[in-house]
Amino acid sequence: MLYDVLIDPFVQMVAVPDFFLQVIWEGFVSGVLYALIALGFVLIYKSSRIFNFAQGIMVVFSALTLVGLHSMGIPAIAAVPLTLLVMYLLAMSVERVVLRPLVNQPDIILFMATIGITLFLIGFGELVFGGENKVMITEQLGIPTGAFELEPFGGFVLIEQKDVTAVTMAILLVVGLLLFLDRTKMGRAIRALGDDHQAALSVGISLSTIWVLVWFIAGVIALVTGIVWGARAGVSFALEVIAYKALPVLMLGGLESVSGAIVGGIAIGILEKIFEIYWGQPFLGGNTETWFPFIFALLVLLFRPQGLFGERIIERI
Amino acid sequence: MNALATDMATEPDAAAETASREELLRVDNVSLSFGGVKAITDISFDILKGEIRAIIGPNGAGKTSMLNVINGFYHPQQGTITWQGKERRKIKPHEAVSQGIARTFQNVALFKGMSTLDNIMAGRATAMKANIFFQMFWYGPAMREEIEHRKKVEDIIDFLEIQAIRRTPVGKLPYGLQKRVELARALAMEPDLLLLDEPMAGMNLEEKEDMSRFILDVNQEFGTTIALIEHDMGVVMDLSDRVVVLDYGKKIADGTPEEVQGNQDVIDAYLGVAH
Amino acid sequence: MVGSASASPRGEDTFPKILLHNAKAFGTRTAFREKDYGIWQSWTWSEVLEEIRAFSIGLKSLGLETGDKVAIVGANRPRLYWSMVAAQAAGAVPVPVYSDSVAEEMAYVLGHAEVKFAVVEDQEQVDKLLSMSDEVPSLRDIIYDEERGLRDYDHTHLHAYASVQDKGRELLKQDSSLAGNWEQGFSGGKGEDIAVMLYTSGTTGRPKGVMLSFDNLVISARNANVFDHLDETEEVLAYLPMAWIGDHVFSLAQAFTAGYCVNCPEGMDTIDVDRREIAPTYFFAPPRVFENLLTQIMVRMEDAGRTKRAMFDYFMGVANKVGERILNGEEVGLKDKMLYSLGEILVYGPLKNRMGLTRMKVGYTAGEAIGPEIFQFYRSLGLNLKQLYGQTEASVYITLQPDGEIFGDTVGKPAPDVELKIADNGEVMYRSPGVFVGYFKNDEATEKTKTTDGWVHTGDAGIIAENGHLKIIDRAKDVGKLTDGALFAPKYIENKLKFFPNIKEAVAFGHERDVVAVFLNIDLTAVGSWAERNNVNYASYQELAAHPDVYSMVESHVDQVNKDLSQEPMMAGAQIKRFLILHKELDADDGELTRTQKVRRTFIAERYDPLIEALYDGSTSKHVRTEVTFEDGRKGAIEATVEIRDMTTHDAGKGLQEAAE
Amino acid sequence: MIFRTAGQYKTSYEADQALFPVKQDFYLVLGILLLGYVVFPLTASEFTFKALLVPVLIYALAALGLNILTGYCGQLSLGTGAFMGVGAYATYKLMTIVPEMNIFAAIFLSGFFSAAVGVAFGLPSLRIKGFYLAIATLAAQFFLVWLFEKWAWLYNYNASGAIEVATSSVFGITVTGPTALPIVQYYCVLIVVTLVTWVAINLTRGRYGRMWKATRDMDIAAELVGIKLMTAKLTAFAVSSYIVGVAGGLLVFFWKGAAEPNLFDIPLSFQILFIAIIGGLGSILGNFLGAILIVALPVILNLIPSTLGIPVDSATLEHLNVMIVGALIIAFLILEPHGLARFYAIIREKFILWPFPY
Repeated sequence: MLYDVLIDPFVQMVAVPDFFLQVIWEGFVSGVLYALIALGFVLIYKSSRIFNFAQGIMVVFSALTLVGLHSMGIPAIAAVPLTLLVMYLLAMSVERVVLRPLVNQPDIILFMATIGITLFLIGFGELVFGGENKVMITEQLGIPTGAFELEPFGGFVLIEQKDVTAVTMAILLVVGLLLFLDRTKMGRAIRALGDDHQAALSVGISLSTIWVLVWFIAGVIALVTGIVWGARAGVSFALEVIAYKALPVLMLGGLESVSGAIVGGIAIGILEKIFEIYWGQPFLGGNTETWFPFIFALLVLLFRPQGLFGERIIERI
Repeated sequence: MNALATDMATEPDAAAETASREELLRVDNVSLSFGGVKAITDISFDILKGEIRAIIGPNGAGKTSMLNVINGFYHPQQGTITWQGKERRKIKPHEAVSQGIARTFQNVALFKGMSTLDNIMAGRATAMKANIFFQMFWYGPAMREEIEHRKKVEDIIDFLEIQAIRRTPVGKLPYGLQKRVELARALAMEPDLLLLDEPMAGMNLEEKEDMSRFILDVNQEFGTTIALIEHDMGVVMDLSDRVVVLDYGKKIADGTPEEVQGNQDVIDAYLGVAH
Repeated sequence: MVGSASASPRGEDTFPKILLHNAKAFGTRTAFREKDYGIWQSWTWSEVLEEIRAFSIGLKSLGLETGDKVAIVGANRPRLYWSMVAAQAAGAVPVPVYSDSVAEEMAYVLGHAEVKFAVVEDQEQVDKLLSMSDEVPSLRDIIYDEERGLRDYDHTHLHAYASVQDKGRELLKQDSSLAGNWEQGFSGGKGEDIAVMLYTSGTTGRPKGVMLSFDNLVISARNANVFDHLDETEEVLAYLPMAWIGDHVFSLAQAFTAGYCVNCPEGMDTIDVDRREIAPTYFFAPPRVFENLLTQIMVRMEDAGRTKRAMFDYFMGVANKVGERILNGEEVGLKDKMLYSLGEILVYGPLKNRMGLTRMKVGYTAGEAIGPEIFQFYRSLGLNLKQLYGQTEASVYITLQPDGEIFGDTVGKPAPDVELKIADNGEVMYRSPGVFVGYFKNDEATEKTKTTDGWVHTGDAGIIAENGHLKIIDRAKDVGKLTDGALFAPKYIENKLKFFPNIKEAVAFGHERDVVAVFLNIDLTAVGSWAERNNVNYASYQELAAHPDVYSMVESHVDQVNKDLSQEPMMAGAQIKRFLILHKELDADDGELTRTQKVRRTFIAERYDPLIEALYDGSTSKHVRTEVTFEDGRKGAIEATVEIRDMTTHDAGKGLQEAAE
Repeated sequence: MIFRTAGQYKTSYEADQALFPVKQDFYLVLGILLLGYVVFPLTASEFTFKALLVPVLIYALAALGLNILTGYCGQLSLGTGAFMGVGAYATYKLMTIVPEMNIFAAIFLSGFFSAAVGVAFGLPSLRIKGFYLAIATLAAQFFLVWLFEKWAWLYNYNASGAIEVATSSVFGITVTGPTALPIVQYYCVLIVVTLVTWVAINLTRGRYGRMWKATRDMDIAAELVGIKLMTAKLTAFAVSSYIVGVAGGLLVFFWKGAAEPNLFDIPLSFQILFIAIIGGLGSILGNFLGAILIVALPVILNLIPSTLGIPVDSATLEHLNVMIVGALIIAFLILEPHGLARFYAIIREKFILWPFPY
């Protein structure tokens, strides 16, 4: 028994390396998406101290909007910018209706407000586009759907082209985002905001502009995530669940660390997949991805309370 | 009547009395650093039973860190602390409280959502033992305990003359009163050693006078030993029996207020800060 | 309510004896409460007996003997009240002293009274007393209640209250007959024995020690209890100085004779809360307390929302119209009655609740004149607030307003057993069981105040109105006569003028002159805001005071006063004939007012002599130059031409003839 | 105005620290109890019991449990639903193993199971704080629900994977199962809720309450006045989870009658959190006010179109409901971030100070 649990899975990993590679690749793809969502969280948290629970629903909402617009007869080429516009309007209204009146309230209140946004978006999305499952307009967007077949170690690994697209898009997005944060005045202001509100204000950009922008960026990230995840799993409110996966990523990587989100996301993606395949399914009846990342992050945090990337906190009084 | 008139409040001979006093706490060669930054370097001094001991020094001299070491909030990398004659192992702050060390804070650290009464009652936490099951039904020992401790707390309220704000949420109190409530909470722990971190910071003259009187009263009525950090030199000179002076984490002088006042290093340290 | 059949049998004539009676009759009723340590610590009558007995025996063991004087110094506390009775039980005489009086005055009082013991509140008082050991050579032992800060003092002649009591208890335990002996000790006490010595603060000269006998206090207290139907169910709040006769009678004499409960507040800064918690049924306060309460109400209502304020104003209007009549038991219309009941729910009830007067059965105010609006405000809320006129020398009660006979300008009818008369010079005189025994060690003053047949000079001038009510008009020595013989009471006229908000100060002249003339000061705030509303521009007080519109306004006020005066038989002859508005405000810096803002009549008369002359020589204006001191201490002078106006007097009312007789 | 406190003085600490030191509060509570125990049972319809009264009570109880942890001790938890599940499954198993057991005993016992699980998942709170802890509680949420699904023993290997409540009776009265009368179930729930609420009030106003609140307001200072943070936090987790577990047991046994694992999933956790926050963190009363609002709102929203005669299909209505609830939550947070309880407290204060504004 002990052998089955502690040794055998590793033996299998080595014995069937192509399958192991396949597992890692699939984990990596989900990990990239987790990282993307976590990035959305981090940006918003950094700039406004809001733990944005609505990030997950924004993924669903953006995908739903895109598909919905297309189903109304708008060509994909036009639907994407239109969806972006919707996300911008959303960012603006969130800033105006929710953030501004609630500024300086305790964290938990803002957190609750984002849950309120979540509910509102669920209701609104379903009302406008209907509650049934939809198919992502993968082809119309020009995303290739074939698969590459690799044969390493004399085995067989299947890599779907839309996954490659997903990873590519994610990487482009992240690189673009990093450049934006690093090179533009606005981006620097956002980063400064995390440390000190005054400093950011001294750059000469109003807080509300920053908030709108950050929420819009979160919206863009959501749309990208929505497209690629939707391409894999269809568009429904079940997608919201993947947003929860970003949470353990945040625990691991820290609420304010961009690199933490990326590394943490990929790590969690791969580890949960490995655990599911080699331990979850054989011993625990499967479907362990729902909780494994949380337990894993929890264990890590117990030994490193500051997370993987946080600095040691000196408590002062 | 003349019999009565002979100076009833005899001023004890301060010097003679300190000499005969027992040592309550001794700090030996303590050093503390945070990630390479030295906060305290090789400091030794003692606190005698029943005295008022001032710790002074310019900003950043390591005074608050010293108090934090004494009450177990920071753990020094080097050095030993001897408490009531026994060398002390590494302890947690709440253990320091049960050993008889209480303190107040430079920036008022009250429980903002609670009333004055509840804040002081919270100071009795270590002394309260009633079982949770009695608590649940507000019955028997739990109720008796609650009343017994309420009486003690009311004594303190009476002592510090804060009856009028008993039910006020502390967040609504003016700063001077918050400081007093904090002192009350510390007294509720019935400490042997009371650490006061700038008890008069930000107070006006009248509040300072009140606070000085309370500190002296605490010292005399309860015999509580007091170690205090204070910037107001007048207050320090008036209140304290002995003064230890820190600068850049090092001890530069130690003695009676008069001795310290005349010490060249001390004068330099303060002048050095001035510009 | 429990009846009061057993409350005041005439049998017990001293407080120690009454205490024994109460401990039997009301054993388990609460006698004293003190808000201390957050709750109302309570003592029943039998517990009070035990406390007093132990302390009294403890005092005796310290050497307290019959006839010794015991000073009582401190704020209202049960233990200090008990000390008085404990001293009485030991045959000694308590001397309560104003605890906040300056050391010099206190030293004089204690020295004059030859106190041997002192029971004090805390360290502060101990220190004060120790510092006067030279002036008070008789003082031997000090007993303190609050032990804080006194630990290191030499305790050969200093004792904690508790330790004295413990000693008493110890002795009681050792000797079972001691309790009996103790009771035996005061059973022979008589009503005419001196119960207490109270020093009157005395505006002039040294304080005088008023000796009051048990009869004085006990009989007066019983009479007052009967008069206002007070019994053992009453609650009073003891918060006024213990050395003041009023507190002594309300919180001790009446409490003992009626058996009601005395509540001591936690401190002066919690008094409002404490009053609300206890909600006294019998309440006394000097006018300033009622004034302050009213001001607080008004200030807070200013900050209330618009609708709430409108509601408040409306219902106060209703109360103003019918409240007093309802209180006096008069008939009012059904609509008003219903509106008033609604107001009771919405406004009056809550107001009384906030002030802690919800349960008040009877309230008194005295000491000085209370503004008629203020007085009426409380009465219109349904509070049975009344005025009384009293003195230390009378054991408080001289006149009282009986229920339902309330007139704002009178202080009521003679209290039970009190005889009243007006002397030729207008001075009020009385004779009653409460009349004091004499001033301690001051026979001369006693003879001056008290006639051989027991009449006492009050020093106040007054008149007895046709309904039998006494009206106080002035200090007797200030009352003068016009050349035609009419009574001239300057303060009375001045007060009438000052009740107008626009008039800040008034100085009336007329003694030994043919007519009455006055100087006026306008109230810069009140008139200033009037000016603002009416677009009257002004740069200074002087300018505003000289404004014709202001003159006309003030003239109408003066006319109103004249009308009022004409209605009063004895006053009709002293109507204001001429007035002027002074070109500067009377100021303490210039010596025109005392530091307590009282007018210095003679000084003003000298300083403004030219103006007085002008008032009486018929001229219509006068140019004057006056030296002033500015706020920064510089001196300067202001010049002005002051207008003088003539007034027409009103025909005297029907009572003129009687008054002239 | 109504609250006239004059003449209410306390001569002992017992009276001063009584449950309702102000008489009017006592009368008010008495009135509410009268309403709950007498008036409602006499007047309410079956629908009212099932759709309003019982849910309000159960949700309020769960929110009360959460409030002890989040509102009083300051530890944010997102796993309430799962802890309710623990209570429900524990009750179910107890009733399976000992069928003759009194259902109340089973529910109160099963609270200990959820308390134990709560403490286990509360252990991280000693090292991690704030949102990190909130995410950690999600670990419990997801893990436990997964467990409810996968561990067949828990649901007695039913083919459906759901637990179904058997009929049981107390003193000969059927209290659970399909044949139990709604009014009986209502009384059962009401009695449990009254009892637990009373206990919760006692705990929060005493030593533990102060420890929790001190930890919430300033944990460092709490530690420095001698409060053991471990004790404070873990007792809060234990008491909170106990109450939440009891609420879970009530939920299944006296209301739903059957439950699938996904009943205890994250939406339930959030619903309870809404109630606690809209009701007011750090308040007992707030849980009831919040529950009334959250339960009644959809019912009322459902009634509006039909009373107005506008034809709306049920799916649209459902979606509208969700949307409006979301918007209302935001609106409430903006209007009164401290919840309905604060709102009540302000009104009460106004009545005490009436006619003064302060």
